[in-house]
Amino acid sequence: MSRHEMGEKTLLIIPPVILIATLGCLEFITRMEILPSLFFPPPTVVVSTLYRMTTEGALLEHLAATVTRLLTGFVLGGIPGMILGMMMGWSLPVRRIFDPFIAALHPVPKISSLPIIMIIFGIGFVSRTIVVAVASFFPMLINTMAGVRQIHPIYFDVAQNCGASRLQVLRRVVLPGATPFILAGVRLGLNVSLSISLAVELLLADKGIGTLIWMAWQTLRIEELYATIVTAAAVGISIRLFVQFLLSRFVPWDSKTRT
Amino acid sequence: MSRHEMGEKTLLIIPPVILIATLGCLEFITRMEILPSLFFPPPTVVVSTLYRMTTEGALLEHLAATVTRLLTGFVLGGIPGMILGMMMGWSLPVRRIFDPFIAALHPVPKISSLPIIMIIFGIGFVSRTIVVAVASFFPMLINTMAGVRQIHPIYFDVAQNCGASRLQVLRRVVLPGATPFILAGVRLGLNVSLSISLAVELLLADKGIGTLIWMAWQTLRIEELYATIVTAAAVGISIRLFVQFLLSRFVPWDSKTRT
Amino acid sequence: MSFECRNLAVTYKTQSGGLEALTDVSFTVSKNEFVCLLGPSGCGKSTILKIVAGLLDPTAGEVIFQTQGTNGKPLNAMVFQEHGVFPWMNVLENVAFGLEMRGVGRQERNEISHKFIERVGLAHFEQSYPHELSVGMRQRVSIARAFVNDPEILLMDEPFGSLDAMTKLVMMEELLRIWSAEKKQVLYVTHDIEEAILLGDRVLVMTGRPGRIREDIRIPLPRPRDLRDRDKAEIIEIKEHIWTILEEEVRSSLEGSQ
Amino acid sequence: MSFECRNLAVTYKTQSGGLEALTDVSFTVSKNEFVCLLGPSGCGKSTILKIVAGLLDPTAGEVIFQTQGTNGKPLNAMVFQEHGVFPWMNVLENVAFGLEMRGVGRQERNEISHKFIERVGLAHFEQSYPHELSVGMRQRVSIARAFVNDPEILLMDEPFGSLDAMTKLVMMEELLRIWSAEKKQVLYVTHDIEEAILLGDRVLVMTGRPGRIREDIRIPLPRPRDLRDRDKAEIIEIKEHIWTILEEEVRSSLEGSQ
Amino acid sequence: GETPERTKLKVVESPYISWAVIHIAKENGCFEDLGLDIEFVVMRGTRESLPALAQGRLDVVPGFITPGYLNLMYRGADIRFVADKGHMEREGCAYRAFLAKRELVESGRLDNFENLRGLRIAGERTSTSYYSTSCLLAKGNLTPDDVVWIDLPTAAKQAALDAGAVDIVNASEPWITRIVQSGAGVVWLPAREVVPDFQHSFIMFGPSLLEEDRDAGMRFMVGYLRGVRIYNEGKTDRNVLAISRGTGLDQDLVRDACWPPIRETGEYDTESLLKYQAWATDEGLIDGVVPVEGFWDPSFIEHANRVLSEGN
Ligand SMILES: Nc1ncnc2c1ncn2[C@@H]1O[C@H](COP(=O)(O)OP(=O)(O)OP(=O)(O)O)[C@@H](O)[C@H]1O
Ligand SMILES: Nc1ncnc2c1ncn2[C@@H]1O[C@H](COP(=O)(O)OP(=O)(O)OP(=O)(O)O)[C@@H](O)[C@H]1O
Ligand SMILES: [Mg+2]
Ligand SMILES: [Mg+2]
Repeated sequence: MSRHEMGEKTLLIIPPVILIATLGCLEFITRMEILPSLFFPPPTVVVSTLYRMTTEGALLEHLAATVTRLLTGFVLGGIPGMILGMMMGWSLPVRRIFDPFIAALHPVPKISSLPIIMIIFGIGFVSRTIVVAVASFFPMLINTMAGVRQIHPIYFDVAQNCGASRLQVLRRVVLPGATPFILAGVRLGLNVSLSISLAVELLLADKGIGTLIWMAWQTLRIEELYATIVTAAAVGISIRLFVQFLLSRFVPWDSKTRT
Repeated sequence: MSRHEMGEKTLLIIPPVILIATLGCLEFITRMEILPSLFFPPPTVVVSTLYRMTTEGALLEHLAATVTRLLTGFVLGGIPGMILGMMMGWSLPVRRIFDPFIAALHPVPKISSLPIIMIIFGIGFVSRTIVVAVASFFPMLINTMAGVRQIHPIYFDVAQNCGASRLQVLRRVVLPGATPFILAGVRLGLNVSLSISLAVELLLADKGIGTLIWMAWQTLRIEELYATIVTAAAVGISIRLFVQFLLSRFVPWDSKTRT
Repeated sequence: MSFECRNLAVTYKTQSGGLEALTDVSFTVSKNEFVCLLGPSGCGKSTILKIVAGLLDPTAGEVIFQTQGTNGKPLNAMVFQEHGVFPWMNVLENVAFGLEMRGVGRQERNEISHKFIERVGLAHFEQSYPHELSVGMRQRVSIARAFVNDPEILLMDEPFGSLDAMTKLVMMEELLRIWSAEKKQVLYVTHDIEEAILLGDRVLVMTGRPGRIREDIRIPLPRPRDLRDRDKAEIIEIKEHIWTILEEEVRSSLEGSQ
Repeated sequence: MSFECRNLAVTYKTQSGGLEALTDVSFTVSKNEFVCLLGPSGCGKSTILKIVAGLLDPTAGEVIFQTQGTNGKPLNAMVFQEHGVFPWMNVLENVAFGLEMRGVGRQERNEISHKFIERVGLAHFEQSYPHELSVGMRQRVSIARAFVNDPEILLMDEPFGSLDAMTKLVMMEELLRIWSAEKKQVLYVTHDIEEAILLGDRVLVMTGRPGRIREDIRIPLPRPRDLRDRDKAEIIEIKEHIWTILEEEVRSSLEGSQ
Repeated sequence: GETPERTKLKVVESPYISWAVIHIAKENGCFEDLGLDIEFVVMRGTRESLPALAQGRLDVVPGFITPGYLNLMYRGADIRFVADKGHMEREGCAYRAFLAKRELVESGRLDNFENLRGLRIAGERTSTSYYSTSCLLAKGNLTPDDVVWIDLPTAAKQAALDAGAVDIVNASEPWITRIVQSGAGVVWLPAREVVPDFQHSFIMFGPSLLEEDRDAGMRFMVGYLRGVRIYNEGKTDRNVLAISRGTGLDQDLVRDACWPPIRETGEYDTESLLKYQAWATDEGLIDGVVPVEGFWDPSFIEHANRVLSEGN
């Protein structure tokens, strides 16, 4: 693969260079009013807005609220998703029984069902967290299931031959064997949960990045909208770094890991 | 795995049995007003509403509109996602360059950015389809990438040794080797695209399941809401059957495929 | 203890109906016996081992075990033909896996494993992951794992196939040492006729697919045997005999395929 | 044509720094030569083959090819020690893969592939997928693939290791037939000393890790050779010589590990 | 007399101009001496608040008309409108209006309602937007089928009008002021001219205040009407500030925008709602017409007005 190992350094520099070039172009285009500046503020304005929102406004507080919601939801939805996914990937009967229900529940619109959920679970924290949790449940489940199914059968044979109990197989074969896909699920799940967190905040919360997005639209301060989107993007980058860290930690055999 | 092969027949019967039992319970609970029937109509009412909406209303027409939107969006987003995912999984430089941008763009809230997209791409079909496309782009990309990375390096060596061109490696090694995860991505992508289609219709369209959901909320005819959710669930089941068909067709070596 | 295979038959499900891999396979492995299994490629040797290990249900027939108290030892341990070394565990963890499953504490299992890792010549590689090993090294990991498991029955599917002649010899000596010291039963699949004769009390020679036991040859060599001394008249005689059978079976299956 | 390895050295990156796998490996394979590579497990044989195949860049040194017009033949074809049979293709597709890559039409490549599939005894399994095959059968798929590719240089990494003695013999005869008819160069890794002597014009014996070429032994047997006639005095003599080297190298590396 | 025991109330708060009274009452402490601990629950849509109100999880929803309320009442839910929170007067500024490009208005094409045929009209898909539009079209003997109806998120209307992608937009404040100030369009027709007196906003109680603790409802209403009085002082600095805080809008924009009129007594125009219901029934949006006593409970404002007039 690494025929002519392109300078590692060069590779790391390219994305920032592209980014800066793009921003430069945008700055030019918007300053020239080629795009309407009402809806497309120059990047420098967005950056200074970001700075203002951080220092004067409570951007970081909002960010903290969103991240808390996101992580709580992800833990509450992703981990059950992973566990059920392991069972479903591992055992044909479990898969046969659960998969139709999973398939049917997956597309139930989460945000639209929120009011119904609020009747059952109240108007507070629980309902808001449930939709976020449900959102990451599915990618975790489906990826874990696919990940377990691709584990070579010989590893199950070896484990059984070594006298592993079902729990041990789960912990020492199913889980590590599916890790690369569980981690892809983590990445997808965290992002979906983030989207749903924002949507929930847009509707209901008085804190969070989603609230800021709503506010930006309502007041038509488009530069604030972009500033919040940049914040969301930063969360996205953190998610990637986190998943990458997990990969390098738990997938030692993927020599191509050091991305 | 199939130690004491549980009767295949038995397994197929279990889900419907569970479903019917659950519906029976719900019927009882709602008829007894243990749950308020105003918001939790008995399943039989939902079924008859479904029947009424199909015969009198234009449920099937709405369904067709949603499915068209969903498939168009998925094709426009999922296929590029798959192709870029194959490149990123395969080549470290490509991954290094694109991954930060993918990570940053992933969490940009799709529905909240719709007005901006409409300013750029106009208020019609294009804008509405772009958000649906973007939604399935990410799961396809991330799953394909993870899928390609788990392909054993020896297959790349064999292909290279057999004189495969880059395109041939892509078609004969990267693509089939990643298929199980691409299909998990298809399942996730179709479901996400469905959600976003519904959300777009909820906001904008005059046809589609999302419109029906909007209407049901607007008039608080909750039985219609449930009927549309059931319709969405049916789409979910179809997605699963479709992916299952693809699996049995394209992953012959997964002997555990016959789910 | 001993075990007996009775009329085993296996038909694999395939797209094109079924593939008859084994038919009417019966044999007994008595207490402390070392039995070798020889046969043309694809005749069902691995299939037999998987059935004895309880990893595959035969389509017909059964395996009967006569055990008397297991002393906490696992019933059997298998060296898989494809190694089956976990890529997510380093060499030490791979070798200690069986002990870990039996709940042996970390310190103790590392000590035991360490000893066997040394014997297979991988002491410098305890912390390495399988993708950093050569094929032969991975095979040795899987051998060490089976030895560490210390089972009553050792099932070995071409355990030394990827090792150079000398390393193979050392491993075989170790195997014989363990076997004679602890009096296990060994069912040993090999492709090397000489190896089978040198190691086994009996050699079972199989037919081509669908596999049956064609001949059950008792090896009259005394123990302990010198694994380097391959030119004894008895050995050569048996070798020739087996060779003839094999030739017949392979020729017919190769021709049948044309 | 011929090729020459000059001062190859490979150091693999590992967690704990680097692992020196090869050091200063130099040898030449001349026109039409059949060269065998022998050495202790883990000494770097597969690494050498991968370098010659152009799949791995050496840390130092280079491989120099002297070619004269390729006639559309690929430069080299490798039989991988781990087979590398694509699970998503059936046997026919796997064997025809190289031809497909070279743009040979379906009909023609199926005809050619079919011929070789028959020769390796898998005619009944053309439509089967690898997971339905035994290990030895998978190895034969990978052999057929290399033969079909019809390269100038054949690189074979223990190509017959998972085959029974008789099938192996048939395959070896086929290999010699192809080699002598088409005058390829062969670089052949094996663990079996006798096999190396019977097949090769030269046998390169390697040291333990880090691997070097310790001895380059010319085999003075005339061609064509009878692969069954293993008891000639020359053979036994060379065999003993190699055995001694191997014993030394393995002992030292096994002891070094303890 | 005696100090009433303190009661917890959950009141929905939304950052819109039509919630102005709530913002003002909150800022001015109108509820403070009433023994009420008010928790303002942020909800930005009716969808989320309605089921919760009907279940008693929320106590007070200041709302904006949708057919859903009426259907719930029709089906027997225990919710009632209890006070005015904004309606359309025949005179005054335009809180909701139809806007068009200046050229289109000046061309005279819009002078005759029949000329609306074939034009592209953008609005939100709320029934109020749709209601006023279909009443508009009815004036030219047209139906919504005779024009091109385009759903747009409010934020995209301005750009769409500017770009000429639509001809007429139906908008409310503060978007009207924004569009006019940006020059993208001008007010062509205030909605009050097609749906005069339309009672679009209200305070609504659920079972908790209608049944279980009417007294708390009475007290809440006192505070609310106090707020209305302050609101009706007009665009005073403190009102502008309160609304600006509650909505996040710039003070200038709040000052420039039209504030919907609210009756000081909280009196509700039941007549206009019956008219609306007739239309909604025709449209199939509601199951049937809810009679006045089914949707309107005047006892709270009656009590509050008594208390307030005694106080003054
Ligand atoms: N999972 C499977 N599905 C279908 N057929 C199978 C399967 N596993 C093995 N077979 C078939 O069963 C036969 C016996 O296979 P087995 O692996 O037992 O052979 P073997 O004697 O171990 O061969 P080798 O010496 O090559 O390892 C083969 O013909 C093979 O094609
Ligand atoms: N990807 C890798 N990363 C790190 N070390 C490696 C890697 N591949 C091989 N090695 C090391 O390089 C050495 C040589 O490996 P190689 O596979 O060439 O040996 P070999 O001679 O083919 O052995 P065998 O006969 O067992 O197949 C071994 O010590 C191995 O641990
Ligand atoms: Mg086998
Ligand atoms: Mg090797």
